[in-house]
Order: sequence, then structure tokens, then C-alpha cells
Amino acid sequence: MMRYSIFNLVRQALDGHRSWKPAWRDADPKPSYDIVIVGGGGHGLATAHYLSKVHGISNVAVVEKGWIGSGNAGRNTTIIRSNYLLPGNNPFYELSMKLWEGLEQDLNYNAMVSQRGVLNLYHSDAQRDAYARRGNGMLLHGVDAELLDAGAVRRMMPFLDFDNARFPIQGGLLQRRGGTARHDAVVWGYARSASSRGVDIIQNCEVTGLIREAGRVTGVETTRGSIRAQKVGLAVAGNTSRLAAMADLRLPIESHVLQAFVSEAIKPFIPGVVTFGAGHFYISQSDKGSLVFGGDLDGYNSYAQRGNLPVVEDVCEGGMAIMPALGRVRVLRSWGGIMDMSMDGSPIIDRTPIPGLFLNAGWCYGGFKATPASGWCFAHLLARDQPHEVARAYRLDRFATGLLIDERGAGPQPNLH
Amino acid sequence: MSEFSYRGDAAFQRPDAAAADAGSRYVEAVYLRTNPAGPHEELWYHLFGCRSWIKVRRDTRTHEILAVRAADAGGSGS
Amino acid sequence: MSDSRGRISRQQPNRLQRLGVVDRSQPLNFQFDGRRYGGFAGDTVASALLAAGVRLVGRSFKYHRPRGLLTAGSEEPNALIELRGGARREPNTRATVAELFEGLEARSQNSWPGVGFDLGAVNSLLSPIFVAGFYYKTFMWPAALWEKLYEPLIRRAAGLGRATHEADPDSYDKFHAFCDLLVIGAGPAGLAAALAAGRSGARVILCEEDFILGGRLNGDRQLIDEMSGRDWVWQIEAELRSLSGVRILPRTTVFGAYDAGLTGARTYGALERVCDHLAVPPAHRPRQRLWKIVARHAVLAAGALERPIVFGDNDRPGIMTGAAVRTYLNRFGVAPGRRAAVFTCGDDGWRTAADLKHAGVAVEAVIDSRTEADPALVRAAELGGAQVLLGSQVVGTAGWQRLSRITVRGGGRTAQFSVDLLAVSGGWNPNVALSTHLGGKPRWSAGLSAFVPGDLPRGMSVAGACGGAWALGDALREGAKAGAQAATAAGYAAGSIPSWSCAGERVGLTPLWHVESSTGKAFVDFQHDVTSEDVALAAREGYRSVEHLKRYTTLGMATDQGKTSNLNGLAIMAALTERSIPSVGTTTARPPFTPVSIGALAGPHRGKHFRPTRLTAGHDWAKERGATFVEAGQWLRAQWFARSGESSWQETVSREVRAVRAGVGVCDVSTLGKIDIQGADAAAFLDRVYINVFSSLPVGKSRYGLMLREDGFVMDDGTTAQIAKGHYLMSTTTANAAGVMQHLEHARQILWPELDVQIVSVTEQWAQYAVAGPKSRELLQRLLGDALDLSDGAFPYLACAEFSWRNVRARLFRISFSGELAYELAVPARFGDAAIRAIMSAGASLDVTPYGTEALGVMRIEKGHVAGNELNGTTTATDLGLGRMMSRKKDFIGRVLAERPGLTDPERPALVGIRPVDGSARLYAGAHFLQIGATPSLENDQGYLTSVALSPMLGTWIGLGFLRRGPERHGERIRAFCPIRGGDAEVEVVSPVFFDPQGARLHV
Amino acid sequence: MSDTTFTWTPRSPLADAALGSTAAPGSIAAPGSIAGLPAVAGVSAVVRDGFGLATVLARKGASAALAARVRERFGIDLPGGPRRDAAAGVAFVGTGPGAWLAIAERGGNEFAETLRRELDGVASVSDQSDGYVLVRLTGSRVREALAKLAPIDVHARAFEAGATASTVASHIGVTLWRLEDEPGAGPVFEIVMFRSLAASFWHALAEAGAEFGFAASAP
Repeated sequence: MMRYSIFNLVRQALDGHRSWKPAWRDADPKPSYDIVIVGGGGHGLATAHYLSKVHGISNVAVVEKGWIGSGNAGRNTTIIRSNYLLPGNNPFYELSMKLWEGLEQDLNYNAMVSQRGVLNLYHSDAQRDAYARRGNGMLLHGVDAELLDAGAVRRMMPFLDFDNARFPIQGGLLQRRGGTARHDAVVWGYARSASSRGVDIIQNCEVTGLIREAGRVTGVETTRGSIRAQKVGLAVAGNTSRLAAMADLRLPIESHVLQAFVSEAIKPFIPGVVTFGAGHFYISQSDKGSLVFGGDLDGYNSYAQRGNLPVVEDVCEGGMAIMPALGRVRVLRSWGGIMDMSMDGSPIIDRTPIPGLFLNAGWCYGGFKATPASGWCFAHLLARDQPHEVARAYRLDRFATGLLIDERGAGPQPNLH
Repeated sequence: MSEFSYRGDAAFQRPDAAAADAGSRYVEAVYLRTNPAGPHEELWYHLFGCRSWIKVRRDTRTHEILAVRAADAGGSGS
Repeated sequence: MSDSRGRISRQQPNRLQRLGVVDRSQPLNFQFDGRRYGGFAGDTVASALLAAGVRLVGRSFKYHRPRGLLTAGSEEPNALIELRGGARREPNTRATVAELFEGLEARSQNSWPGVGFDLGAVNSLLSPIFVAGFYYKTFMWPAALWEKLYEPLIRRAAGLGRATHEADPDSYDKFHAFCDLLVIGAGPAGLAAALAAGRSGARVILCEEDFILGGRLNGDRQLIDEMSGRDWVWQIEAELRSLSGVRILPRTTVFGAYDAGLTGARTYGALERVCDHLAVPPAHRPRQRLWKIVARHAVLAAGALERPIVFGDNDRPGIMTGAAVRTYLNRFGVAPGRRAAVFTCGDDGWRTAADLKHAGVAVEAVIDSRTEADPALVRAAELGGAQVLLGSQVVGTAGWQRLSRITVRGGGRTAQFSVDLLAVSGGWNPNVALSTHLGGKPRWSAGLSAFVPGDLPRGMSVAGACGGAWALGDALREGAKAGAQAATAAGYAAGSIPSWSCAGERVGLTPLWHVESSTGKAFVDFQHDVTSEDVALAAREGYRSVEHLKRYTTLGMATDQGKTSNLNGLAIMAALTERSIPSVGTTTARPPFTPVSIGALAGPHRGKHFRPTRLTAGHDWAKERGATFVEAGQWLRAQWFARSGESSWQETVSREVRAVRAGVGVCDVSTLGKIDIQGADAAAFLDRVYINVFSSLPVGKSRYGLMLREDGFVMDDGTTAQIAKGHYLMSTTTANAAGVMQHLEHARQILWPELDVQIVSVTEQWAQYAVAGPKSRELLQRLLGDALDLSDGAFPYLACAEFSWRNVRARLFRISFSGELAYELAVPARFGDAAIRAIMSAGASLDVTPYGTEALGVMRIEKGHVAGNELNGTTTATDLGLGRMMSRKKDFIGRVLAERPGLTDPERPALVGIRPVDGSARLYAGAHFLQIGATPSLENDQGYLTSVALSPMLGTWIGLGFLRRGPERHGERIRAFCPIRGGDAEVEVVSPVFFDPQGARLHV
Repeated sequence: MSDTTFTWTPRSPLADAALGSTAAPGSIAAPGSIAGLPAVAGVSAVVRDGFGLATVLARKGASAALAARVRERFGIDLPGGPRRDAAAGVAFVGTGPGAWLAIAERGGNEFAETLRRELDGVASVSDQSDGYVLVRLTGSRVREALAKLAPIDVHARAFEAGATASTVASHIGVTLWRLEDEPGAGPVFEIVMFRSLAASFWHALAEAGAEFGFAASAP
């Protein structure tokens, strides 16, 4: 692998950048692998990276129906945070945050992990108390958290609406270590690292069926032929139900559209990530100057990567509610991603009832921030056949046992999580 | 802010609570979804209107509405 | 005025006297970068600047290269300006579409100290390093420096214009429109379509992003029926305006095609710039309006955009598309240069040459990359004095901040021309975007060398250049046909399809994407400074699919959304990787077609009107009493009633609590949900939705009920009364009122449609007041007189009655949230104001005290009643200490799943009361429970405090919370740990009922 | 002050400008009274008063019997869909499957009692005379004002006299219907919304009507 550094960059510049090599090998499928990971998004590629780097398993293929990173990994608002309430979630997302903090050095690829802070606004005493409970839970696990009053929020973001708001801002829960990362770079960085360790990244290779022998899954049928594997891991987000159906599995998952938006680039003035507590809106500003924002799900089962107009309006109303200066800023692009919404809003990293088939799913709209830990824990599960300790709660049978991880208390109504 | 709101798979039916395997049947009914890519029978609630529950057949790949009818027997649509 | 007109004429050296449709009788003054200029009504900022001889209008994003106008439309990548100032400052506004108005002020962007001398230009010296994706390869060491040094530097360089940080002073509104036919674009095809449909009587909406109709007819010199294009447009427009079913929307961009929802008809989003052409919107007029257009059919007549050719230094001011040159000449009457050359790969460029000649601009050379061109075109150009170079290409340009020379190579020889204008014609790209918003993929047409709309969404057809019909005659025919078909499909009798005659045109083209032999930076994406070298680097590093190419090089990600760059980038990548253009991929367009302001999408729902506000009938009375209000969902409720001299809200709330417990208080409880439940099976229905039995509830009685979700967790609680035989009134919490109503409708319509039960919310019908305290009966007796016997025997705890009081139908419930002898009195809402005033006067001598939600909260905590903080969606009936209410004798919603081990685990945190050991210590809701001496960690986390209050009755802070095995641990001392608010108290676990545990005060 | 002397003074939620609403009844008394307004009101709003209003829900399987009873007692053909039918000062508005709003020009809360008696056994009746606020809208530009508020097609051909719709107007649930045109006054609509939301609705209506000239009067 050709090392990335300022020195190499200068050396290449003098040579007109003629000798850069492809960041990853665009591999053709081999007949068989130890492990086949379905889904060339952040989670699948991170899993391959940690399998090869941490567990020394490199006879691995990542099969992707399109181009790597063309699913949710390339269609999100790039937020990273570990400000979770429940003990089933909190340690997992904190592991993820720690991995983010060392990612550039681990991958030798600048994913622009930027810890400019994540601020969740609150607008009522009850919300403040709920955030206090959450913040205390974070502190109990050594995660940084601060509860700000309105004055402190105002000093931090004077441009918010403190004087004319329908739901006045009373304060916010701040995680300074939260922030954003460059989503495409995460995908490419993991791909480059995994590929350099021998992992085959196979693009334009759609899985059309699962090979089953004696009740085991022993490979995948694809548009580029059959590929055998001792273990098959699914990391296909919104398409999880479709793949699971190939193994006659019904899952506690619905696929829903989440829209996101990017504005024209303007001179940076929003320091970190802000979320609205009395409506559906969250926003940050990228290093290119674009405002990156989103809101609520469109709210119905969908596999069409597009959103509806009422939700666009609702998101922009939320934006104007906390930042009335946004009125003259223009929306440049919008897109829709397909979220694998689970029945309690929390993910599943587990074996399935079918030997040889493993599941990494149910990320709802929180998948991006989880990418490193998801890969870390899924790799652990695939390599050792044992759940990683911080992912122990993400079992598929928790809906039967009632050991749910429901941060919002919304119940089995996935579009409300 | 939409007039109708999606309220899930229309396949849901309340299993017999007295059945021997009521527990697993309820888990299946309440939590498991077919979540098909294609035509989907689902329930919508006329939130800002007559509060009727409506059965809708919709293609989840194209968002085309294939059929709409009132969920309960009585009365006319609105 | 006269001298200002004089100055204007002096300031417009490039204005042509004969040409253009600007209104010379309306001169306008404006400023750019602080200097004063003049123009005319009908100008854009771009055309006026060009008329004034201003060529340099901006700087590029990365290298800060000097840039001029490339186009004359909304696809402009270079000429971005900051328009207006103060709270109305609009960054990144395209000078090419900004209408000129008197006093307009604009500034160039992204340059310091000025656009003429920009220090940022040093970046271009570093350009060998600033290649595509360079930042992915560096800034990694040392890690600590990223946030501290590298990123701040990048962020300082980031962005283009500066957005205002002040609230937008203008207003926005929305309009829901419905039509048989939406015509997108009022060029020749669109006008023909609108007319054909309009004549049949169909409801037609015609949207045009420009401020005048006509499209290319404004920029070209073609004749229709022997008429000039302009005259024809005026004639058609006049007829359209005479048709009652036709609505014409100029300055309106259809930016998106959206799904229909349940209605089945397509919805299109359109932005009307109602007042952007004025300095300030007049009263009651919005700045912009969002149109949500539901159309049975749409004709996409959005036309096509001319693409540049990629060659060395193709970005100098003075190099623009041929179509733009013609528009400036013919529409605005402005000569973009004095000595021009044309660089083309098709017949279209020769039209530009002819128009330049017609406008009196010297054409030095026509360079056509094709080895052959139509002799007639060649002869015409040569007669005009132009040198014709076939099989030739522009390989370089020169000039300081504006074009002064081009170098042409062809047929083995190299020539140079001194020109200040180069018109480039690379062919046309149809505006297919709207055809793809609903999932359609564009189709590559080798014949046209362009992507055209592929499979169209239901209810959409395409006409004119948007579908590749370059020739005017074809556009008119297609438009008229599409309009007539739409009208017929909508059930209108279409008359004869209108038709017009015009001269034939040559539209030959042999695409030239990239002049590989050229020297200097060859720009593909002008705004983002993406060059052909960047595309080559992406190919070399494996970023070869269109999605990877765009994301890695940022090609097409600028404010112009790649309208002039995407296809050129694809073509170069295709050549580099020896693939066909479509196999590199097509970029899927998503809304918006052009950027749309967030204010317009939000509309009028801003500030205090972000969401509606719900007010109770007693609101005005409470306001008079100096209440402080708090949001409860959309409701405003009185939180407390401060009296002068009270120093803190705690003091006020404590006073209210004491007054209730010692005497009598009154609280507006109208916001609680009230649901009428009637029908023969009403009782059976209640038995199924509540965990406890209601079929045994007698008439005239209330009972507390708890309902679960089907997953076994608690949904809501409240009392339900049988106020008349088979007529039940259910009360819900304020927060869950709507949710419970939906839950009940689901049960009624989906689960048990066979039941005879009717339910409806009557929350709004009744104003309801809690009258609480030992003296409440006395107050009510005074108030009601003999309307009702209130003695404990006649009207015991949980009794309810509907009765006539002074000829008004009223209801009384003996229920208590405070734990005191208490009643809730309900009257029709119109009398809610009168009733509260009557209660106050009846209780005046009893010193009746209004109390708010805070005092209510304190008293319910003193009584251990659960509320919103405890009903958080993750608690079970047992967690709340109400497990025994679950009837074993019947089925009810949630019964089965409530039996799951995870919900019945005795280790689950359950409700307890909490008191600080040190009576002065403060409690904080949200604190977590730890055993004394245990190290703070998740492993040692034993539960949490949900609600706290400073209890006036106990004189200490008290709280309710969920503690692991809590009910078994009364008397134990634990730690309430709240580091985030600096709280850490040793507390005693006690019964959740702090006050009057026997409930003696209820039954008096 | 004695507790036995008070009179029931009804109070409308639109009795004064709530929430700084720019346009409570009377505050835009006459068209043109606000700078920039057209000289003639394009939209006029009257807040109705004194009416009786109740929800009528058909008992299970009693739809036919209910229709017969309504015809017999009120001379009205109970609308089977989203339509309004009226006779002798009483109207039934179809709001959903087996659900109607019954409105009497006069009668207040007593109307519900009358209905309860007349429809006993075939329908469940709930008094809503105070639960809803009823506004009558007229004027040459009233359709455009409505188009700003609600996502429904109120074009003369698409929404004929007698048509009704339950929808959301400016985030507020409303039911509206069209009456016969008043000569000179243009189209006539009536719209009801929950009482607690009336002030917010009024603000939105006044904003929507302002550019056409908005004239309002309270009871």
C-alpha cells in the first residue's frame, strides 16, 4: 500500500501525480472464502478491515451490488457521537467514539474526524431531566457530557432563536467529543486498508440467493457467480429484510426513508452539531461550508431512495424555528437513504437461527456513527463465534425475551424511533 | 405535517391470548415484519381528518398507490 | 433623473443601441463592490455589468482564479455575488438571473482584499499539491493538530459567500394548486403546449423560471410565421392570459417532482420569486412563495443547456458559451466583446458567429473541430470577414484577468488571434432532471450526443429541446401535440392543434469534450476548480464510477450542481478508462433542480407560529392573574401564579401547595384528554383496553384505569366515569390524549370492528377546573347552591354527576390528584371563563388560591402518583407499583407480552420514594442510584430519579424513582448521584406515598 | 362579593387578539385599513355564534336505520360521503365512515339533547357546540386564501356547493364545506376547527387573506 503523507504528496506533485495507485483493488470473485460479507458500505468494509487487522483473517470477500459506499454510508449527515442513555448502547457507542479518535492513524487515510461537539437542545424541565439522566449515565461510563443552561447555549451559538421561539430554548446536553467525519473517506479508508491486507472488494456483484446445505448457509449466489464461504455476514442496512427472506427469515425490521439535505457553501459559522428538541431538525456545517441537515423519517416502508415534500417542509420549519437566519440560505441537494428501522430502535449484531449466517442490522438512522464499533464487533462475532462484550445486548431474541433497548420508549412502532 | 400517517403492516392480527403458544404468536405478530420490496398491505390513519384507519396497498419500490379502502366495514370513505 | 440617465449612458460602453428588449425608458442605478453602475429595467445584474464593461465578477473556490460570465442563465458556475445587505444578505446569488432593480447593491465573493487583487490566488501556486482529494492524504500527523490547526485553516478557506446571522425579516407563504396540466418551461415548446391545452378549457399552470416568457426565443433571432420570436411570444402570451383556465407563473422554478401520497396525483414543488426583483417586499407580500402543484399531467419543456468545451485556460473572463453570447446580444442588447472568435464542434456555433456579425461585433475566426462544415455557413462567415479554421481546436488562451489572445492548432499549423471574446459551443444538454426525480433514468442518445429523458414517470411527457428536439419547428410541433394530448386525457375536447411555420435549421454536431493537446489548466467544473487532470487522477486511483468521481473530485457538487460540468467529466472519464459514456454512469438528479431557500420551504410557520398554540377557555383569566405559562405539547398551561413580593418560583409554588392543603385551591385541568365512549359494547371495550375491570363500574362512578401498549409496557392512565347508562367518559393525560384516541380508534376499527362502540374526543367541549382542599366542598356548595347535594354520603369519593346548574349542563367528578378532598367541575367551554370567575368569587372569603402545574406536580409527588416522567414508555404496571391492577380474569391489550421474562424480572427497577438523609440536601431528577461506597459505573447503576420536588409539607426535597428491587428496600440508604448537575446526596428509600399514606384526607 | 349573583357570559376564543395575532376580529376592521391592503376586501370572515353542533356516530349496523330516522325527523338525506345536506336550519356534514357533524343555526347546547332523543338507539351523540369554532368565509379571493392554508382543491368544479372535506389547514385540523354562492359576495365556505386552536387558525387566515384585503367581524 502506498503510504499517504505530506512528503509523498509533495514527491508525487513534482511528478504530476502520475504514480498514485488505486486506493483499493477492484477484485473479481474467487470460488470461495473463509468469510463473505454482503454489503460494501461502511459497516461491511470496517468488518473486513478489523477481521484482517485484528483477527488475522484475510481470506475475506466484501460483495457490493453497486459501488462501495453508494448506500447509506454515502447518504447520511456524517454525525458521530456516543451520547446514549441505556447501558445496552452506551459502551458500544463509546467504543465507536474511541475508534473514531484513532481512525486516521489506523487507516492512514484522513477521514476528517472532527470533534466540534454535539449539542442536543432542550425546551422543557422534563426534557432537561431526561437529558440529565442520560448525561449522568454517560458520565458513569466515563463518557464526556455537560448540561448547559440557556445562557451557556447562547454564548456558544448566539444565532439561535432565544427571543421569539414557539418552544423557547432552555439549554442543552453537550458532548464535546461528538462531531462529524467525512463519510466517503471512511468508506474509502476502510476499503483501502482491508484491500491492502488481502481482502477482496467485489463491486457490481449483487447477491441473488444464499447457498444452503444441510441447514447451513455455505455461500452466496451472485450476479457474478456463486461464492462459497464458511460464514456469511449480512451488513446491508435497508436491504436486510430482502436478504434475510432468501433464508426464509422474518426480522423485527422495517425499511424506511430518511432524507438529508445540503445547502450551498457559505462561510462557516456553525461550530458543531445542533439538534432541535421540540421538532425534527439537526444541522452541522461541513469543512467545505455546506450546511448538512436533516429531520424526521418520511415514515412509511420504502425501498425507493427518495423523500416526500411534506417532510422537506417539516425539516425546514424546524430549521427556521431554531435558526431564523437560515431563511435566505438555499437547499442545494437532497437525498433519501433506506434505514433498517428495528422494533426498539437499537441494532442487532448476532447469529441467526441458521448456522453460517450472521446478522449486522437494525441501525435505524444511527448507523454512520456506529461504523467502527459495528465493524469491530461484527468481526469479533464472525471470527470467534462469540458476541463482543459491548455488543452483548444486541441479540435477535431480545424481542421474545423482552430485554429491549428502547431509548425513546416508543414501543414496536419503528417509524417513531 | 401530513394529513395521513402510516401505521404499519396491515397483516397484524391479534392472536388468541388463550392459545398455548400465545407468547410466541404475539412476539411474531407484534415484532416480525415481512417488509417486502414491492406491493405492501399497510394501515394509514387519517390523523387530521375523520380519524379513520385505512387499508392501503402500495408498492414500496415506487410509492405507487395500488388500492385504498376503509379498514372497518361500516360507512363511506372520507 | 436626466443627469443620472446621462451618467448611465456613459457607463454602458457595451450597450448596443439597436438590439435587445430591455426598457431603455427605465434606467436603473446599482452598485457592485461599492462602485456605481447603471442599467435598464429588464437587465440582469450580469447583463448590466457586461454593458458597463465589467468582465471580472468573481473568484473560483479553490485557486481563486479570476472568473467572468460563462452563461446567461441559472446554470452559471462563476458569477456568484452577495446580493443585498444586512439581514437580507443573499450569498451565492447568480448574477445571471438576479433582476436589476433601482438601488441594488451587490458584492463579489470569495476574494480578499478584492476581486481584482485577491491574495487567495496564492493557492494557485500550490495547485500542484491541491489536487483532487489531497486532504485525504495528509493532515493526519500529529492527530492533535487536526482540530487545532489544520481544520481551522480549511474552514477559514471554506464556503463562498457570507450568510447573514440575523433573522430573515421577509415573509414566505405557500400555495396549494391543482391543475389538469402543468407545463414546465415557457419556451416555444412550453408555450405551444399551454396554448393547445388552454384552448380546450383545461386547467393549465405554466411555470417559467425567467422573468419573461419565451426561453431561447429571447436570445435567438428566429422567425415564426414570419414574425420575430419576441412578437410571437407576446401574441401567444396575450391569448394565454385571456383564457380563464390558464395560470401563468413567471419567476417560478419547478424544482422537484414528488410522490403523490394517497391522492394518486403527482405533486410538483415550485418556487415563485414573488418580490426578489424589488428592493424590499411591499406589505403583506411574501418574498418568495412555495407552490405545491398537484397535476394530473405535466409536460416537461425545460429546454437544454449549452455545454462548454474543456481546454487549457478555458476559464478566462471573456470565454463564454455561444448561447450566452447570443442572449447578451439579442435579448439584452449588450456586446460581450469587441473582437470575437467562435469555437464550436457543431453547426450551432456558426449561428453565434452570424449573430455577432449582425450585432456589429468583429468575428476574427470561427474554429470548428469538424473537418467539414456546411459550405453555406462557411461562406456566410467568410463574407463577414471571419477566418474559418476547420479541423481545428483552441489549445490555449492568454490574458491578464480577461481574455486577450487565443492559440488555435489544426491541420498541422498553429495560429493566434487577438480577441477579447471567445464563444464556445460544445453541444446541448437537455434539462432531464425533473424526469429522474421519481426514479426514471436518463437515456444516452448517441445520435444527439446527450442524455435525454428515459422511462418517464406516469403522467409526464417531454417536448422540445428537453427531449432533444433542437430545431424550433420540431419543438413547436411536439409542444402543441403534448398539450393537446394532456387535455384530451383529462376529458376536454381538444380543438384543432395549433401549428406554426418556421425555417429549417442545421443542428449537426460531432462532440468534442476535451482538447487533450491543450496546455494550462483545463477546467471541467469551473466553480470547484476541477480540472481534466483531477479526473485523470481519480481514474488512476480507482475512483472510476460516476459516484466515486463526483465525491472524490467534488465535480458537479458546486452550487450549479454540475449543469455545465457533469457530462464533460463523464466523457473524459469514459475516454480515460476506455468505456462508453453511459457505462461510466449517469448521475441521478434529485430535488431541487436549482437551489431553493430554506425560508420558502418553511413558509409562514416561523417564530411563535412554528406550531399552533392551544389555549384553554380560562387562559385570559389566568393571564389577568399574572400566571406564568408553560408549554404542554401545543397547550399553554398556567405553571404558577406569582404574587408581588415572592422572591422565587419555589416560594410561589410552596405557597400554592400550602393553600390547597390548608384551605382550597383551583387549577385549570381542561387540557386533559376527554373521550366520549358510547354503544352497547362500551363496557366490554373498556375491559379490553384497560388492564383492570370496568364492566363492573356503576353509573355515577369513576374508576382509575391503566392501559398498556400491545407490547406490555404502560401507555397511559386516567379515570373513566360512567356518567349515564352506557355513556362513559375517559380521561387521559394531556401529553397522550391524541395517542390514546388513535389507540382506541385502532382497537375499534382494526382489532374489534364487531363491537358496537362509538368514540369521539370531547376535550374541547368542556372547560374543567379542579377545586381541591379541605374547604373545596364548602366552596362548591356556595357556588352550586341546591343544584347538587355534595354531602359525603350523597356524593362520595369517585362519585360523578351530570346536572343542570343555572340552566347550563355541568359535570362534577369527585376525584383527586392532590390527595385532598377535591372535585373537578366541568362546564361547556364557552362558559369556562365565567365559571372560573364564579369559582373565584364564591371562594373569595375562603381565600381560594389559583394554583398551576408546578404545585399540582409537587402534590402528586407528595402522594406518589405517577405522571409523565414515570410513564416514559419503558415502564411496566409492576414497575409503577400497579401490577396488582392487572386482571387475571380477562384478556386485554398488552396482557400476553407483559408476561415476558424481561418485563417480569424482579430485578427490574421499580417505583420508590426518595428522601435525603440530610434534610437540607437537594435532589435532582435524572440522578442515578448507587449503593453507598460503590464506585460510579454502569455496572453499579441501580436506577434513577424521575421526579423531584421541594415538599412544603415535609420541608425537604423528596423524589420518585425506579430502583432495582426497590419495593423490598424501604429504609435502606443509597446514593443519588447527579454529577452532571453537581448533585450527590445520601438518600433513604421510602414508600412513594409521602403524605397522608392512609388517604384519610380523601374521605371526609 | 356574593357567590350567588353571576350570569353566564359566554366568551369566544377570538374575543381578543391572542398570541399577538395580527388579526383578531375587528383588528382588521375594514379593508384598506392596513397599509398596502387593496381597497376592497377579497376575503371576509364572520365568526358564527349561537349555533348548536354535535357529533353523530352511527351505532353498529344501524346506518340504514339512522338514515331513515334523520330523513323522518329532519327531512334530510343523510350524506353517505363527504357532503353536507341541510333543511330547516339543521345540517348534517359527513366527516367519515358512519360519522357526521350535525349543526343547527340556533339552539346551542340544547341541540345535542334534542338529537340524543331523536336518534336514540341508532346513533351516539356528543355535544360539541363549544368544542368547535365556526367561521364563515366569503369574497372574490376566498379560494386563493384557502389555497394558502389547506391542501385541497376548492375550484368551483372540483368542490361544488354541498361538498365538504376534513383536512389540515396551517397545521390545524379543520372541516370545511361550501355553501351556495351569495350573489355579489362570491363563493361561501364554512370552516370549523377546535376551539383551543381558533386563535392560531385566525392568525393564519388573516395572514393568508391580507394580500387580498381581509375584512373580519366577530359575533
